[in-house]
Amino acid sequence: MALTKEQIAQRIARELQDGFYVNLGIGIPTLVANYIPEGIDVVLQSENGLLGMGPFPLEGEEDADLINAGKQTITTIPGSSFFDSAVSFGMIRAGKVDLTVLGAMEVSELGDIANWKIPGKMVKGMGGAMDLVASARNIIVAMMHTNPKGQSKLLPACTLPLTGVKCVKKIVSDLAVLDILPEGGFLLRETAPGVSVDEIKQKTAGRLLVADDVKPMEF
Amino acid sequence: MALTKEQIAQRIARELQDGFYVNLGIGIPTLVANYIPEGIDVVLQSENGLLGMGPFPLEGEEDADLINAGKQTITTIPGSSFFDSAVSFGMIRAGKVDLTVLGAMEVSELGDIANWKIPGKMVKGMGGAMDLVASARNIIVAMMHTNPKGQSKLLPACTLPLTGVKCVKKIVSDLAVLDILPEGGFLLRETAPGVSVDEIKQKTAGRLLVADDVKPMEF
Amino acid sequence: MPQIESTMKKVYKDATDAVADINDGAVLMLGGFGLCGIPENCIAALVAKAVKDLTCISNNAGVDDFGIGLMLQQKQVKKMVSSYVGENEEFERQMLSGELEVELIPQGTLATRCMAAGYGMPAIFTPAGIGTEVAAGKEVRNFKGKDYLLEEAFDADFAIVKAWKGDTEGNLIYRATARNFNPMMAMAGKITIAEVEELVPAGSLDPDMIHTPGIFVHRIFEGKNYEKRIEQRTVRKK
Amino acid sequence: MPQIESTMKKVYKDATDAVADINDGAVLMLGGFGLCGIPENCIAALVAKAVKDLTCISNNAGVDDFGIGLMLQQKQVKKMVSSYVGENEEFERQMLSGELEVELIPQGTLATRCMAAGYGMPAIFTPAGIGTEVAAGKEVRNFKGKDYLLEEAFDADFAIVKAWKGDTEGNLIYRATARNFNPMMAMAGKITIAEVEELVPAGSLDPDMIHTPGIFVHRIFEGKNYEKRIEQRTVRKK
Repeated sequence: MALTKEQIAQRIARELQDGFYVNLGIGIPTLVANYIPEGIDVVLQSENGLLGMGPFPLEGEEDADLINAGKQTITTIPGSSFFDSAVSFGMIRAGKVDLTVLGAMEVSELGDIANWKIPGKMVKGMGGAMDLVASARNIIVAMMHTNPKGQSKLLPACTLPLTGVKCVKKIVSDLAVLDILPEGGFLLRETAPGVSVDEIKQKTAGRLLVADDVKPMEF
Repeated sequence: MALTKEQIAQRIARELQDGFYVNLGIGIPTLVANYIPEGIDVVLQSENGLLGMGPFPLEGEEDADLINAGKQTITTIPGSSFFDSAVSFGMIRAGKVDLTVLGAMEVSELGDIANWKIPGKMVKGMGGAMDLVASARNIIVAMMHTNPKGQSKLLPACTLPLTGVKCVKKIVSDLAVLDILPEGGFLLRETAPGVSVDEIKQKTAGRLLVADDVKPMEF
Repeated sequence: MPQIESTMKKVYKDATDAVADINDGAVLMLGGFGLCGIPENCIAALVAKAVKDLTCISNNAGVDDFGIGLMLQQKQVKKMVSSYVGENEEFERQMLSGELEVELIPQGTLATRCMAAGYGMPAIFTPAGIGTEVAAGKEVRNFKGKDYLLEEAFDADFAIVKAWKGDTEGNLIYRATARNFNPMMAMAGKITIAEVEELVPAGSLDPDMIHTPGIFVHRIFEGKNYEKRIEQRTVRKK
Repeated sequence: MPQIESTMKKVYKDATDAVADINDGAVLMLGGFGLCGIPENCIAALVAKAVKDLTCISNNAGVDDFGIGLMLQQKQVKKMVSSYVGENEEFERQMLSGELEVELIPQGTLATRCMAAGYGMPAIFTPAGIGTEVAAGKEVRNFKGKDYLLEEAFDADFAIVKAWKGDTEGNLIYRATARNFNPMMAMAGKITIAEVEELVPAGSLDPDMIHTPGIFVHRIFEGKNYEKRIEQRTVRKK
């Protein structure tokens, strides 16, 4: 059975390592913060100028000066720091952020990603996504394996305007966990509970390889 | 009679305008701070990271963390700010400093300046001088007109390794105030008390023009 | 050295006074991220002044009835240079009709092109946008095996920023994530106008804790009636 | 989102502990301007460790018996990259004898090449040195009528900085002009070691007032016995 968005977030949270600085994009990636494993300390970076993002504020304690990159009211934690947008993208560009999690419309078997623009639709802008994908040392994409029409979003090459090239290292979709190989290709490592390798093969348009030790996802 | 170093500083101080941000180099330029005219407010920039440099501290009140670019203990004034060296040279490079005063070994009639290196002698380094001369909007050089052997230091072209090219706008020497013309040449504007135009002509190796309204210096 | 008491003449009465010489066709930088840390007073004054054909460099374009959205409603903006322009119907209408020119720039590139201007650097290199349509027509250069785009510093006539506290010398302190683009823009403006929630005498702020040194700020005034609207009010229960 | 209590494992016992893996041939950045804001404890530990063939990127080279001068006395430095190396006889002797390689760089270029590394920018443009021997062999590029040199970001193995206060997350606050090169170097190190006069628990420092966010700092310890020697004691009479 395909994962829920919450479950995708939960599975991604297992990739967190103690001491990681992590940037979580809008949407499913934001949910990852809800599943940080016991004993793992991570610091969340918000690219609008905060390290050490805390939970949403209690009702009545919202602070208009304190928001995240999704413009939501948030809080700080002990050890937080504020800085300007240039420093924020400086730390991103210099590879100081250990892990970036973001959503995608399409990912190619080379690790290209498209997630900002659909021709013919109102374009809202790339925000910080292009900076993040161009510089992050480690990018995990959280996405649905197929679009609502059932067409694969894991492609030989992206059809939509790109956000970045050869940058995605791992995908956690509602059906599978896949690595993207340095030489290209989706390597199937884990299947969602009750989802067969065959189903994933069928729903992956790009070149799919199956790991020798492919196994069901654990949470 | 040739000016003393104090008098050179005093004459340069008359170039200060209200609201100026000023960087004063080591040596004679530092003395300019002693002669800031009544009613003129300037803010002194020290390139090691301070705007609003105050006087030397009272005895016993020295602070090892608070020095100027000459490594002297100093103080702050109300409105001072500290910043890092990158911001400091950022404001210099972006032309935010209104006036830079520095010493020179040689200046050419094109406005080139040499003040950091004598071949064959121990080279201590250029410090911030190259950054300052390359970026300052307005540079006044405080210098002796001749070297101890009586040879002119205002030359057709510098003989020493350059600090910067086509940057000096004005010279206040012990003998004269001279502008450097955009097309090249020293334009004599003021003579030191008791110093003749002829003496200045004789002691200026570079092309010298005499202003129609050349006059004795005022202090 | 004598005691130097500087009293720079930077303090303006209000926003109307501070933006008085911003004329049609000006290129403006406007601080803020979303509606957080935006110069509310100056935007209101620019709307009242009805200045037109503005180019606005700002990470976002406000919402329909707040922030830069207020200037869009009055059709004062010729061109927006932003990274994200989501929540604004009038913006969308003007863009689709061709009334409004829009240049979308990666957020880090936007920040760094402001920074470059403030630091007197004519251009910077960034990998953001390599291999995408953002790279079209731009110089690509490889350093140590990685490709970078050459991106030029912005050149704005006025930078308009919002700070929390400021002093009469123009020193600024920002609060929380309302800092965002304000410090780089403050450094980058040929003329920088700062509105602050609290204007204090020189000497009131700790020199170690100043985010923007006064040399970068040409005009400062104490703003009033800050609405500080929240775009996405998200809370948790006790 | 749950409350996240981060307790990063960055706190080291002392300088000896923090520099334990700095080996012969390492490229170091060392903060400070003159003797102001230098990492005294780490320098002492490097002298005790007798590590050799170091490349030191530091604005100055200390004096004969303090600062980097102590490492020079022990002939631990292969190359100095500095803007000004005045007050040091042993330095002069080693340089003239050819034992010590010296690269002199304009101070702003030095600062900005550190900054570039911290911001992930491979190179920057600066007009400093145009038309001088500093420009030899370097690319010159004209932007809007002005010439600039292309200068590459530094690439240091370790950045060693000194701050006033720091917390267990690695956040740093500097004091007065002891800030100088420390913040850029802290951002630039592949491994950044910070010594602080006072180490406090995370949460003790105001998040608005942090000069170096902890993400840039890998190791931190509370230094001891700071001498803070004054190079030019200048005073005025009451």
